[in-house]
Amino acid sequence: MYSDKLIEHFRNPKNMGRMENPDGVGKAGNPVCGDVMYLYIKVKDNKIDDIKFETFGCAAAIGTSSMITEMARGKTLEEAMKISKQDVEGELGGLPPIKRHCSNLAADTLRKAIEDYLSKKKK
Amino acid sequence: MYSDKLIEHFRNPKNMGRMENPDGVGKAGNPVCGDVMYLYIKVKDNKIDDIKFETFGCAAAIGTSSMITEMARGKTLEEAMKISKQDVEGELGGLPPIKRHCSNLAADTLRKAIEDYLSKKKK
Amino acid sequence: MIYMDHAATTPVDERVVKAMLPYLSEKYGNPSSLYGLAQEARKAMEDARAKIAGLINAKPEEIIFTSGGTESDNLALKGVALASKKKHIITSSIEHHAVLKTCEWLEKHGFKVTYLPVDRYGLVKVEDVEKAITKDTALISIMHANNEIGTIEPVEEVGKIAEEHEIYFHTDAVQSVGKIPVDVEKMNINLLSISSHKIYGPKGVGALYIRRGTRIEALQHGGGHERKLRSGTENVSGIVGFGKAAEIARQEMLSETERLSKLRDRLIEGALKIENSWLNGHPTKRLPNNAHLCFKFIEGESLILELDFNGIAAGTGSACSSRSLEPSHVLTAIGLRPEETHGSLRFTLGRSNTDKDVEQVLSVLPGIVERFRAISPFKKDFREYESALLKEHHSSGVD
Amino acid sequence: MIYMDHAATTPVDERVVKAMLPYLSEKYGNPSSLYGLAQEARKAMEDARAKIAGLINAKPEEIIFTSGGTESDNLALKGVALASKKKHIITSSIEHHAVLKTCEWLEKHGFKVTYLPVDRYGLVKVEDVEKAITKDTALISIMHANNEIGTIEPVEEVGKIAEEHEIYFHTDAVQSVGKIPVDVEKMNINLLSISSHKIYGPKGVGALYIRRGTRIEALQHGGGHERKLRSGTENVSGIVGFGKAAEIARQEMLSETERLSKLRDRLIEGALKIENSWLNGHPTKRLPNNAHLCFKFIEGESLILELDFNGIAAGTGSACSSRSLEPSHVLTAIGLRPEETHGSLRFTLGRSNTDKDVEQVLSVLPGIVERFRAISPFKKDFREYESALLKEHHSSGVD
Ligand SMILES: Cc1ncc(COP(=O)(O)O)c(C=O)c1O
Ligand SMILES: Cc1ncc(COP(=O)(O)O)c(C=O)c1O
Repeated sequence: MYSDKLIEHFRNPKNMGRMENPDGVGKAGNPVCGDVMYLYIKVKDNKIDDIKFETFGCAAAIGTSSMITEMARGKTLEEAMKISKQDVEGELGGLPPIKRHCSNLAADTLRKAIEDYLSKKKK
Repeated sequence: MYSDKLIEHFRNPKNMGRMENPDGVGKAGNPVCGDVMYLYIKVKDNKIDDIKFETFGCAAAIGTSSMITEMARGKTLEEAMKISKQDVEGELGGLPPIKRHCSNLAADTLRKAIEDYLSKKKK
Repeated sequence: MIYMDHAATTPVDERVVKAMLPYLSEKYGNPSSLYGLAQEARKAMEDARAKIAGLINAKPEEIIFTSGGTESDNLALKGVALASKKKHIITSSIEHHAVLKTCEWLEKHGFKVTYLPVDRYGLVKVEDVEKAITKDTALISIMHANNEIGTIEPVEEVGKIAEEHEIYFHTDAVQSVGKIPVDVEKMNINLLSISSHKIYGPKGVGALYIRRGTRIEALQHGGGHERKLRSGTENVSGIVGFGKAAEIARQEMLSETERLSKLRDRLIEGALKIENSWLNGHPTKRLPNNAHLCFKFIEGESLILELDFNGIAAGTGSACSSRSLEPSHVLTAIGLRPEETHGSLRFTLGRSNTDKDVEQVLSVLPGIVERFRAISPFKKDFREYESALLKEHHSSGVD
Repeated sequence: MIYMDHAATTPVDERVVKAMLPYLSEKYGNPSSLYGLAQEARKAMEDARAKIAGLINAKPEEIIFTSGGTESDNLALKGVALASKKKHIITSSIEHHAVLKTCEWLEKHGFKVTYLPVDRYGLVKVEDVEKAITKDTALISIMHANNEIGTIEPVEEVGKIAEEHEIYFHTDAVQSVGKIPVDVEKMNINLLSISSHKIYGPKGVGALYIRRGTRIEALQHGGGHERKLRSGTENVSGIVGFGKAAEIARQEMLSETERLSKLRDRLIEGALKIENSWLNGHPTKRLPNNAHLCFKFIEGESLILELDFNGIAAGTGSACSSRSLEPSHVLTAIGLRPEETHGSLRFTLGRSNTDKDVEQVLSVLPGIVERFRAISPFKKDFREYESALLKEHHSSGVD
């Protein structure tokens, strides 16, 4: 059902847990639907310097959360904003059709975290 | 499906074949339906002295034909007239529901043969 | 025992049983569950699907598993009919009861059905199909090969016509798949029924090929299995066996077809030496394993039983005959008189049959026929038979 | 591996496989054929029918073989509905999808369906059934035991009411047969669904008990098998296995029920030591093998997968969950909030499970729950969880 890579991220998630004083927070999903993802980022020199996640959800949700933290870390904000659902899926080696929304969730949450950072910076 | 007794009569039918100059002939069934039975009798002292059959039909039709010739032989005409569908079935140890009409056919043909004899005698 | 009733059912191939066994013991997961054991079952099922697809040149996702040929036929006809706004169906008068009784049900539920006649060989005329088409035609269903007389219908031509008129075309290929080439692309087929137990797989499994995009409704509702088209926990071991059977059929079909055709021809030739006998079905457009014979003046069931006592298993035509006394609708449709339909005997050859088997059948058959003719009131004299019939029809003594 | 998902499916009992094997090899006849080989298959099938009848106190001729529990439910509901002039059906909101989706189909075809609510334990109220009855009620269908939460419904009382009002009563006993006593006479049942693969028999076989005299129409048309109620070549090996499974279930049920109840109670007791967890279903009116638990703040599928990596197979509730993301209709019906329904875990015990298995589950479960709670944004603080939910509901950032 799931790719080995996803299972690896599910069983040994990277960058898991809450972050103290993040520069930006993104949140997507809805517990009613069974998936909620939080991403916390720290930004330095316009790059994602640190990133952590908290996720309520299935193996695909947890695995993609972990995955996207690895993909985003060290990228410039512009590069990170461009990480798409397809990129996440590609990196994972595919997702079952019924779970494709998880890759969307991950890309979305990341975008929201960056936007949160940017809007906070403006103020 | 069939009782051992029926199979025995089917495989080794008694009193099979045409009779020369019978005293009475009975016929029932219809080739369209897949069953035709002829019974030929010779009568002596109001008793069935000899009896033969010819049957076009399934194993049940052939078996019951043979069976009824054995049941009728030596009986008085009155006794033979009373041989019923149930008697034939009972003697055979039952018939599959879909084949019950065969016992009816046999009893019927016998009755017709006797009636044929009686009506010829009257003339 | 000599088994010559492969159209009724086939023995399960040993290789098939072997493939099934793990799914009857340690690999027992429910394919819908999430853990590894279950996913293993799912994978096996998907492998089987690919093998079945391969046998008929379909895509795996176009194969829906069912409980057998009967369910496949029901799903094809009712599923398409109920999903359509059109209310007319064209079929033939020699379809299997799984199609015909389904059509009768549809007639009770507001559909009109045209039952096309066949010629004396059992062939549907392609022009008849075209003529029967109306603006309201939802589906054409013509079987690929007939289960009684073995005639192979011109499905490719019918498929072309169906396509030209943009009408769905279903074919019941239960008897042809694995025996002669079946190619859903080449034949322009939208829906095709298969049954596992006719191709050396287990009983109680079948498949319906449904061309991608075909509008069809589910008949069996529940957990949404088989892409919502057929709910119910899947018969995993059966499906795996079916898949293996399809794989073997694909590998062995060509050589087996050649071998069986020769045996069949010898059987037919030998049997026709018996007086007052003839072959039903088409002389060349017939299944490689089918010899359907008629013997005048005697009745088929008694032949079958006596053959059984001689160690030979054969059929009368449709396996349902033990539940019905009606003359075969197929033999009636090819123009046999009712009394003639009762004297038929169907030999259908298969993998286990050899030259020797054919010899053996030919060595006992004439004696058995003779024996029953001796018991029959009609004997060999056809005129006597005829006049007896006439008397029957006009006499009041008929039961 | 520790298998604790017996409600999804059961391993086939070795004795069952052994009983089946001859019908997958030398005894391959089609039960509809006439010769000895075929009659042997027929006899085996009839023996199986008698065994299944024996398990539920029915007569053999009241048992119709199907392809599984889903088909049995479909046949019961549609078969009775289509044969009736009445247009109303009463069922519960926690039925299996095989009943619910069938009811939805019937609604599309002119029937009215009342879906009775259940209490927090999943119990249907008998008064509700009686109140729902109208002059137009054709059928009441209330399951015997629920497949997710294991609650046993008051079917005997419902049966009494149905009888008083002369309305047919169907019960889906797929989860109860073989686990708790089922007696169609005592329970006033007209129709009852069973599935082989839930009682250590093979997948793809089931049965519908139909009380003599019940007006019902066939759904699958063809050769007229199963007394015209279910056409299609019979899955002989499957049926034989099903029969054997029924025989074993009858012999071993009492002792097994006692044994499993104890294991279940220990499992529940141990699992509930985990904080923020609770048991779903009725504390005593529940299947002897069912422990259905909820763990707050985490999601069930991830639990199942992680348990799988720890060598434990468990379920979330319905085996169909891998095809659906919707919250369980059963958990919703007993009043759980949607977000709570996602944290459920169903252990269903069976013949292979031992004390040790329960120990093992209890030794790994707390750690796994804790691990996922550490990943979860909601943690153990329920108030934080609540406020997060509130924010979710009011924020525009919800997807
Ligand atoms: C042509 C044809 N269609 C359909 C069927 C029904 O298939 P099954 O026996 O799998 O129900 C059969 C076999 O009986 C058949 O020969
Ligand atoms: C209560 C209930 N009814 C019906 C079914 C369907 O039975 P089957 O899996 O044999 O189709 C199941 C099992 O999935 C069930 O648990």
